[in-house]
Amino acid sequence: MDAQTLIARRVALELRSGDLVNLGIGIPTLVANYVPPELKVFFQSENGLIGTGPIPEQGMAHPLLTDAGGRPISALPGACTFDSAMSFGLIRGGHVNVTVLGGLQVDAEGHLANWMIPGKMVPGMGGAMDLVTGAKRVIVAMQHAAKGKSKIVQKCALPLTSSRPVDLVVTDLAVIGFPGGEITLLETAPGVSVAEVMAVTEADLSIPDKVPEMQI
Amino acid sequence: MDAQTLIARRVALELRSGDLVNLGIGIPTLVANYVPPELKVFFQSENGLIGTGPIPEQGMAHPLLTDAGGRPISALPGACTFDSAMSFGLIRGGHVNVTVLGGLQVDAEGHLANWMIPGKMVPGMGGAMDLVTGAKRVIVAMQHAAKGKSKIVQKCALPLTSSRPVDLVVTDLAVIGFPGGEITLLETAPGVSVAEVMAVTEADLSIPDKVPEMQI
Amino acid sequence: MKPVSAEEAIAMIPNGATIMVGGFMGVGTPERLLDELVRQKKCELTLICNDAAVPGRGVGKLFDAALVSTLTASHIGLNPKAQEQMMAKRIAVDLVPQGTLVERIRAGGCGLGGVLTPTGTGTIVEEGKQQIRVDGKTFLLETALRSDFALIHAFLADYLGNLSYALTARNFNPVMAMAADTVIVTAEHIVPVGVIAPDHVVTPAPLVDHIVANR
Amino acid sequence: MKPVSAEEAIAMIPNGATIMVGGFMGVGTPERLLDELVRQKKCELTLICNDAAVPGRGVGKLFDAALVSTLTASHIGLNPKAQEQMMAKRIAVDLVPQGTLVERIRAGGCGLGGVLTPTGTGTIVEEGKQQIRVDGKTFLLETALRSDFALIHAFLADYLGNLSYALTARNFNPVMAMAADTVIVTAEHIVPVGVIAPDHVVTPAPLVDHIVANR
Repeated sequence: MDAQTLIARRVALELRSGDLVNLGIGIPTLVANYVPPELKVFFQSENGLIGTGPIPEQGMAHPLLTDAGGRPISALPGACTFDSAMSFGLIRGGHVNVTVLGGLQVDAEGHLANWMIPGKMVPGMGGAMDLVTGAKRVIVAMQHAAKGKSKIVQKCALPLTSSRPVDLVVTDLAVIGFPGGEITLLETAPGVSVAEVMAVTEADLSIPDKVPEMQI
Repeated sequence: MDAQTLIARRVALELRSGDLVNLGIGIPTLVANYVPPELKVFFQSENGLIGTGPIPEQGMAHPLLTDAGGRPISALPGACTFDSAMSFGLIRGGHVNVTVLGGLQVDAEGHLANWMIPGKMVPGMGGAMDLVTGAKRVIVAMQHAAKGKSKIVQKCALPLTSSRPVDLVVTDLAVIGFPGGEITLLETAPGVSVAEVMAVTEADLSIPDKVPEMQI
Repeated sequence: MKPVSAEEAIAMIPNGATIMVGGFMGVGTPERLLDELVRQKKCELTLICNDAAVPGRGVGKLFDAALVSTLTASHIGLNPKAQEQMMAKRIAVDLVPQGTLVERIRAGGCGLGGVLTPTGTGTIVEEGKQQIRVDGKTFLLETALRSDFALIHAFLADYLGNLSYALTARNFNPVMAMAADTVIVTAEHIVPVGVIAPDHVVTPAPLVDHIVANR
Repeated sequence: MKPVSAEEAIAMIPNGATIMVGGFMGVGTPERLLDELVRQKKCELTLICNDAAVPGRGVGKLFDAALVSTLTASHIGLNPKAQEQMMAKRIAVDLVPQGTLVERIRAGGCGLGGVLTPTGTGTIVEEGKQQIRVDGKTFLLETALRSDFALIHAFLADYLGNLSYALTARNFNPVMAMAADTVIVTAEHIVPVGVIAPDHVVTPAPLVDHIVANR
């Protein structure tokens, strides 16, 4: 299983029936593929849709039904559309149960940086700041390291997305949480040892006596 | 012509094609009856409708189509409905061109009191404070005096509806405006002299050299 | 979502709860839920709604049965019983401009810290409130409102919980459906999923906790 | 309301105007009005919109033609030309969280003094902004936004100016239609009055100033 699939499958286990879920671009988008069909999850696209379905078959797309990147999507029966004020009312009002977002850095306090690299990449925060600040539960889905550098850092060097800490980080090597406000290794990826995770993690991870392996 | 009809007919002359107009209860409601049909005025009912029509014929009412008092109304072709957030977004956002409201007192500064008599009548302000604060133009339609006491006063004794002054007052005796911030007699009712208006007006009215008679 | 009975739905509400009730002069109000509140004698309620309706209708029934201890509303002038109870200080009444009321509820539902409005400045409504200057203008800071329960009436509900409303029965229902911990809905018709077109849904299904079955 | 031509509509806009343009990554954007802005070379524009779309599409055309001097948006990462012009300081860019952006526009359209939001507190977004404490929590005061013109794209418009939108093409259009001095609309279909059911109108006719005829 490749890293992205592993992450997406592990994140999918966090979703519950009835949840309203917002998936960011990149790895988070893949999560939808691993939600079992008996789980009735509502997926929101922040451009104005709840009930997003799979990419439509060739010849069955509509130019006015798209995801937040402007690509054609489908709508499931029971879908609904709305304007951006409602979309972010849902996000900021705490009605989104889970948001899954990519990350550049997460630090020991759970702070996420995922929207700019000063002087280099300034795309804008889009909806990310609202999602991290407003969603009931924030899950970061990302590679554990990039170009050999840990993305789980002691303190974010990049500009923060929100002062509100995230709830869970799922990487290709580990699941990390913040019980009691302390950054903690909760699970390791299959075949990865605790020592291996610690070796590639900059933040001072708290390590419980027993760290189970991801069950996916 | 009775006093109420006179007032309503005079106010109707203030409306322009394309105006979005909100009429309060009482005399203001009558204004709709005197708008010539060639004038395309949009009437708003703040409970959630633009395009209010006349009281429906017997047997053609619907319990879910009512005015702000809960009484059946009709909707004209091209009518639209909305929630209370939109209704007051329209009112507070300056999208209502004219509101016509009843009054208990209007004072020399143009301040209106129309929503409570302390210790006696405390019905609540409903939408009145929003209308007076937010509408582009506020017209008060009321009797000049009640129980022999002038309702055009030097300073409102009753609690104000808004700190924003009204634009025009139309009574059974006069039309009063506030050019340059000064309370001014603009017109007299047919057959009423300037002296008669002054005699029943508590506020110090500014009287121009020439005061025309209402043309209705 | 499997519809529940009105009895079950109202049994969830404890005495002393804060409830928002949709409707405007009784139009668009979940009458069956109010009847059941009265039958189950849920009392000491803090009620947030547009108006007090009239005796025997809509939230008026709650005043008939003396179940309300605190009321936040914009207008109670057409319900003599509510007026009477206010004058006798048996209920505490907070009168709020209608636009401010709906916007405070919307703020509660949308995660905003309050509302900045010119409505009420220079009147008795400003008493005790923070005033905020923005670009040389003064605004009242009106706080956000939320409740334990919202009792909502829709025209159509589907079995997922999507709602649409009819004509002037929409009023406060959509904003209240966003501002309560638990949202309980009655509807004129409960329809299969997919019957309400996506563009015509006003309240998205995830906002709704319980749909009450029609008998 | 008699529809006008795109030429007439855009001729009303002076160089240097502030314009809001509906759409999200070019979906729900009035393409014909943007083409005409480019043809008439309206420049030094202050543009308020969700994103910079992509070159050749939606508001992307305005960056292709270098007509924008100031941009307020939530995301420009998918338009390399907009990025380039920002890095070269040929356009001033104010990046705003998307929910804050839509709420600021709504505040402008609804007569509110600004928005109190937790979004952005403790980040670089808070720089230079008033912070307001309400009930022990801190909120940023984000100011209301208005514009001289709003360029709106609807699915249906009737000849009075009532608008409805389709699917994800609704996005910023309804709030922008409330926040501009002059509102200019294109629609997929212009239909007779009464064709859009009252409950399905999203933007009421009195908000619309000009409908642009379909050719």
